[in-house]
Amino acid sequence: MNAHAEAIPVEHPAGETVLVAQGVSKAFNGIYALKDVDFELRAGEVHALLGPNGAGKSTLIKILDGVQPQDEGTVEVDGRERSHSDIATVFQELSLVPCLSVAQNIFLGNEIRNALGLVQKKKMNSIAKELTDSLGLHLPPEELVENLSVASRQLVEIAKAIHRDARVLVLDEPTSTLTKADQLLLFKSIRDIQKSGVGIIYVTHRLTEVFELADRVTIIRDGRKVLTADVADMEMQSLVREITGTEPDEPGPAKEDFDRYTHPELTTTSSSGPKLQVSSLAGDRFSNISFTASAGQIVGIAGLIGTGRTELLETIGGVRRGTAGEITLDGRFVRFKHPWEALHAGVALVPEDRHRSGIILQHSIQRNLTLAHYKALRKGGLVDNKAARTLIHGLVDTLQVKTSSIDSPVQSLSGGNQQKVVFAKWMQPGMQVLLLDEPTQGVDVAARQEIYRVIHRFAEEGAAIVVASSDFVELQELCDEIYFMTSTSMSEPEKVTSDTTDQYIYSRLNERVLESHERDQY
Amino acid sequence: MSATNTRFVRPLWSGRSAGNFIREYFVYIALVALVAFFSIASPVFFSAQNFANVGRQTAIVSIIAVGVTFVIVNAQIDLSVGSVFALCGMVSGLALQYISNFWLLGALAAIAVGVIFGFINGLLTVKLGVPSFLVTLGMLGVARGIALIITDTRPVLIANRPFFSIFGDSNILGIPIAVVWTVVIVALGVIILHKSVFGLRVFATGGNPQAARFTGVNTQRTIILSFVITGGLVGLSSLLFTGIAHAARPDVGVGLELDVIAAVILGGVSLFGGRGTIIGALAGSLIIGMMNNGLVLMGVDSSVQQIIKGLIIIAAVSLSKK
Amino acid sequence: MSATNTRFVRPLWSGRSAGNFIREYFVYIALVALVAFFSIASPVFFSAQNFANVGRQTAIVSIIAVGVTFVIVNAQIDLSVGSVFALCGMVSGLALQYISNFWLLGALAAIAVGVIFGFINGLLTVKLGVPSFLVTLGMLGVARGIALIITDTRPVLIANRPFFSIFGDSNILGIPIAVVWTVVIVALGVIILHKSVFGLRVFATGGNPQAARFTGVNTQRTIILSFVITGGLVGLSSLLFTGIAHAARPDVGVGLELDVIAAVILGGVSLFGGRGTIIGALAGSLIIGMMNNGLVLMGVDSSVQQIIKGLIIIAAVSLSKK
Amino acid sequence: SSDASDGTSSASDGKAVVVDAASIAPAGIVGKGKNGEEPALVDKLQLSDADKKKVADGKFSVGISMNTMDIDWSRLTIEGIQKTLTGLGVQVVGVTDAKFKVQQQISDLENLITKKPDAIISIPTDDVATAATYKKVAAAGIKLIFIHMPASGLTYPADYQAVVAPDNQGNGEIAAAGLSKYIPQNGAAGIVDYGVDFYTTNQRTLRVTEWFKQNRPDVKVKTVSFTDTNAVGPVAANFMTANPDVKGLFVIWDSPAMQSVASLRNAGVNIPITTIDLGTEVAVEMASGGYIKAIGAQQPYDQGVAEALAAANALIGNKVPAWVALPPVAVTPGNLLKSYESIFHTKPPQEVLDACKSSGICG
Ligand SMILES: Nc1ncnc2c1ncn2[C@@H]1O[C@H](COP(=O)(O)OP(=O)(O)OP(=O)(O)O)[C@@H](O)[C@H]1O
Ligand SMILES: Nc1ncnc2c1ncn2[C@@H]1O[C@H](COP(=O)(O)OP(=O)(O)OP(=O)(O)O)[C@@H](O)[C@H]1O
Ligand SMILES: [Mg+2]
Ligand SMILES: [Mg+2]
Repeated sequence: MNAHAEAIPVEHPAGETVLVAQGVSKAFNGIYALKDVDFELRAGEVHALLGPNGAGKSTLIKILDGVQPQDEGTVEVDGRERSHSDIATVFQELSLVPCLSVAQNIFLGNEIRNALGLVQKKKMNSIAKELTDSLGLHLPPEELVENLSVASRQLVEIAKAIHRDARVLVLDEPTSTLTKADQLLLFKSIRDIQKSGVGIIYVTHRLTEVFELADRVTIIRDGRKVLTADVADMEMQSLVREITGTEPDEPGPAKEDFDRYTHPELTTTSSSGPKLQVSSLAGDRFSNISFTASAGQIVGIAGLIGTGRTELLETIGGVRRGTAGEITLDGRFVRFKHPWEALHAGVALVPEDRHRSGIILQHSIQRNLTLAHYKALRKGGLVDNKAARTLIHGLVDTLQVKTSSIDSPVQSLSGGNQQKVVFAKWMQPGMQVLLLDEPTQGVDVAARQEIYRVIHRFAEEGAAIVVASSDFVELQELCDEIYFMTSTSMSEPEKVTSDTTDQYIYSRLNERVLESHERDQY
Repeated sequence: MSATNTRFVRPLWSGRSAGNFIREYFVYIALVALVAFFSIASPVFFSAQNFANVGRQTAIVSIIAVGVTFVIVNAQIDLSVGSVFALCGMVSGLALQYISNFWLLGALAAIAVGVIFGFINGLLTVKLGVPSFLVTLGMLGVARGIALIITDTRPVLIANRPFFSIFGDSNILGIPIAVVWTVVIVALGVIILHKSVFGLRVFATGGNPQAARFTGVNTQRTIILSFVITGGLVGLSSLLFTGIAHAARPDVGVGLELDVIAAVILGGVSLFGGRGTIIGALAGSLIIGMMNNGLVLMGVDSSVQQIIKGLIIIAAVSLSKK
Repeated sequence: MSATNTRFVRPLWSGRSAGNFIREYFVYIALVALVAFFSIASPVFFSAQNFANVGRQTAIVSIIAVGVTFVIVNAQIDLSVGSVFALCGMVSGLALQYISNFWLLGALAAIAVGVIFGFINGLLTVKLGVPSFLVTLGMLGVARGIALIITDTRPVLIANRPFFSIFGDSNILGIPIAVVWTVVIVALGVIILHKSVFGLRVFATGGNPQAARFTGVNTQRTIILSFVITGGLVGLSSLLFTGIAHAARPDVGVGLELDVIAAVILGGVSLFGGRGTIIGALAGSLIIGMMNNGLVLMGVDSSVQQIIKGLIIIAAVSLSKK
Repeated sequence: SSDASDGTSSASDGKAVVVDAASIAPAGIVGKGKNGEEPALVDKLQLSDADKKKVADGKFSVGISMNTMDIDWSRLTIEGIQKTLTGLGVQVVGVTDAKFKVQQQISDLENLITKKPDAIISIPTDDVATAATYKKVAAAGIKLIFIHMPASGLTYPADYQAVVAPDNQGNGEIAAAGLSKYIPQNGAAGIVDYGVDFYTTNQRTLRVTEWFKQNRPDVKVKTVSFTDTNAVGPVAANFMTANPDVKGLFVIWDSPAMQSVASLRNAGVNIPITTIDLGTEVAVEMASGGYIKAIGAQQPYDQGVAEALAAANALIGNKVPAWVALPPVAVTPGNLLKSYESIFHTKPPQEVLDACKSSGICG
């Protein structure tokens, strides 16, 4: 509630210990997710909690918050047992109520009520508006959360936690789908809160953020604490080494199985023109968009939140209907009315919102992947179970999905591992075009490299790849060319070089937004 | 400010939220259309007396629908209302007969039985983590069995004027008392579900139980309370029945649960929880009651009535899309 | 249509998936426990003849339950099965009476009617985007009304030996033909739901329709087909009824939908879609059939039976949670 | 057997009419058996002392399959059967309740056969669709006694040994004649009928309409039917709204009649009603001078006794008449208390007595 207020008296001197967790252990089905972890948080510090996917970060956070009981160990805040109101958390798996409004979500469990127990709607709305505005989220507070994009939901979630005004603020990968612009606003809010003496735990896989924001860092790996150190004493190289547990250049495990699966069938259509061509396309939230992607090319699309990158990819992939413009695939006009038509033509979409569109949470890894890979696995109308298990074990190994079994429900996986499963669905032969919307959100550094390798491999086989990512570092690392998108225009492509840094992309986007505003005005 | 407008999204395909809004709207249109149609088709339909009939005939379903709306918005279901309805009536009648023929005792007995069964339904659902479909299906059998056994299937006669006046056949300003009760309960339902903190938590629990819990909502209490509300309203409506029948019967209310659920769903409440309105449920109940009334007034054969009612239900909801 | 996709997260730590496994397991334990109990309680229970009775008596519910499992795993529901059951029988009987008394004609007529109604249910559900609860509730009325009208509520007599042998009262190796049909349908159901690509799509559609679409599943076709399967099986089971009754009646099957849904849910199939097994549904059906049989053999009073059945349902599912 | 003009004089005001039971009761049995049998009376079933000994020595057991157990009628029938059989040393091994569902009754009968009783007494939920199963009863060598009607296609005495039934048509006649007294010349009467084809109810309605045709051709008879036995009240009330010219109702049996009373009273419509079957609720309504004016009553207890005797006879190989009919009882306020006692074989409950006392119309 105080994030936006200016003069907050400092209640707790910085440096004093607020939260202490000792000997925390937690096992799921007999397998340790956390083993004897100690953790300590000081007032006024931003404490980065890092580790590979499935290390136990989110589990630790849920235990600190109290929503999940630990098997062993203690958690204390200010020297006494922590209560629910001590800690405000933004969980990794968004936990908003879709059918409630932004304001109702922000105030859930904390409603402003009158003497009769009735909700003070107006008051709540106006406070909610102030809060979301301060985070750069310009939304009517009465908007239902189910209508929001992932990024907007993430911001609402952050607003909700900030509003709780607790002793400890925990942010579990708050920026996984935010762009640089939102990230900067978020960091500003975090620093305000920091000043008021609140201790902040911050989880991220975007390691550059650690150096921008954090004071100290704790790394856990395989459920055990590896180290706690001042960020000032660390540098990128050593951070990566501690997280992965290997030297950065060490080669990953062999990927032969998977390569053999995709390789023989990939049909490189030897067309001279671009594989995918989009001309003057318009649809929900965007218009006048043109770009091309040739076989073997990885094309990036950069944009700010709300420019319609997701809608653009969804329109190409047959999820939404376009209202104007043309799409050609290998020179032939296509207009997919359903995703299955697109897939039939070899156009696959890796969606941004994994819980809604990417996976079926309560189903096993095997069931999720078999559904996508059925073409290779069916015998008659039936599924060849043995072949399925072999294939899926291969996929899971390739992407280093951390799980005890491929029969585990996807919801028991850590967030990053869930994302790997989403990606694994489309690691299959016959793909002509891959539309990737935030393909590595929440994925750790090592696995991210593996995903990049697979993407490159698809490109080598002749597929055209389109990547929309709010992680501008990723665009630079992965893409051959970048387009800058606003909701009403697309730039000419720019070749990616070592100068195409995230800072550069961010400023180019701001320029374009200003330009288009000026155009609008005249 | 310009950014504000560009940031909304239409959900994919279904137009879910917009559609939902229109759906609620169309239930009311369907209601008005039915009134118009029957007014033309039958000369006696559009009269104060007949509307009083419709109000009386729908009171029981409407009142229970208010409670069941809470339950369904919570993503739960209650199949036991018909049986508990019978049991409430029986216990109330027996209390009046054997303990004291004071109307308030009968009223409290019925409501207490309803509340107890609601509490048991809710408690078993949340504590055993069992689907409420099965819990309440089980309680359906239990309540009916008890209702039949306590008097060995005999009805219990009630002779209590004040009781009849309060729950049965009197009028207030020309409005049947059953309609007055309906209005009071619907108004309370609207306030509690749509204006109170508890109501917000019902929606949260039905919309995303995990998020609600993470945020400190006691979802178990929310669910139990919703069943208790339903139970209490079942008790109340059993009084409206015994108030006009002047007797309690152990075999009444068979299939009542389906009428109520149909009304609630027709009113736009989602079986999957998290969305719906009390007023919609009332409209759903009125549509069904109106059909029952109007088709008889038109002299339609009872088999044909079933077909027409089926078609109207389908038409009413299908119009709601686009 | 389901709203599950708007529910981002299902409770994690309620151990839903593990619990679900144990739940399915417990249905079988409950079944075995019931057999043991009744064998002790009634001397005639544990006999080939009585098991044949139970098999015959549960055949209709079991077979329809196979279809309804598809529908419910799809996160849909079908309330029309009881009425369509009556209509299939009537049309089949009339076809035999008025067109040709050839058994296959009667069989095809029944199955065709079922398939048509299933198709309409499915089509309206997906094309109008209307909750299947209401569509099938509407069709419940429509089918019943037609069944009652075509003969002005009179039963239709059937006299066709081959028909009776194939669907009614013959035995194969001492096993009643109805049981043989049940086994065949359950086996086919298991293969289609649990081994085929179509089955995978059914689970996906019910588990998260939006994710299923993104993965290239034609969810509309999946839903329609599931209703069609159910319709066909309703037609088949109507033959099993007319095969032993030697007549078709327009008022049979009232409330059958609830029996079937209860069996399916008791068998561990989630009303919210995405999980369940055919064998579980069969076990659920057998538990209910076994209770009906065993309690009668024990000579338990019918009111008391209802209480006991209710308690057994609650006990069976509550044991499933540790 | 009834004087129409007698009832028309003061018909529009229900209270002024006093219906004498004798004037509406038919002389003897009106209907015939389902297969055209002539009625036999209960005396034909009496057992000699030697017979009784044979029965006791046989250590017989009997199963009972009912269509419903939720109404007074079934309770009384069972009571009559059970008391009589127990007195004869016959054991009742099970009473099943089909809840009006054919499928359920088929299962019930199969389950009863498993218990191998010597005889089964049963009322078919439906005379057609259960027939094949009743044949199985016969095939299992179990004696079969029907209540109300035999299942279709079964033969007497090979498949079944007796039918004990009320005179449904006679009951219908009582209800019609009683109602007629309240319908003015050229007025209209209403029938609230069960909308499903069912032998027993068909017989009643058939006779009611016939009776009006024969004896009161001036009366216009209008019909409304219901299929949901639990939602009759609104149907009756709505019917009266649409047909205000109707001056009296015949409702097919007592429970729908009481549902109609409740709804009509609530809607402020006061109209005479006649019905069939004497239950406690209709008794109180009648006793208090309410809507119910005349009832054609069965004698379920005595029927039960007769069924038990028929079974006993069949068990020891005595031939029982194909159709034993019990005469209907015309119940009006004037003979209510007496009738109640003779039908229920107990004193009328306090509610009935209280109602009589305050209204002062009971004889
Ligand atoms: N409910 C659960 N049931 C079973 N296993 C679980 C459950 N929750 C977490 N786990 C397991 O615990 C381990 C730690 O998961 P956690 O979510 O804490 O990882 P994380 O460090 O947050 O990873 P990520 O960076 O991918 O978010 C994982 O192996 C995960 O599969
Ligand atoms: N202003 C907005 N607020 C909330 N959601 C939006 C907004 N604009 C678009 N969306 C939705 O957010 C999702 C992403 O589309 P958006 O227009 O934000 O494109 P994007 O550039 O991919 O942004 P993001 O970074 O949020 O994915 C889509 O589902 C879209 O419908
Ligand atoms: Mg995590
Ligand atoms: Mg996006």
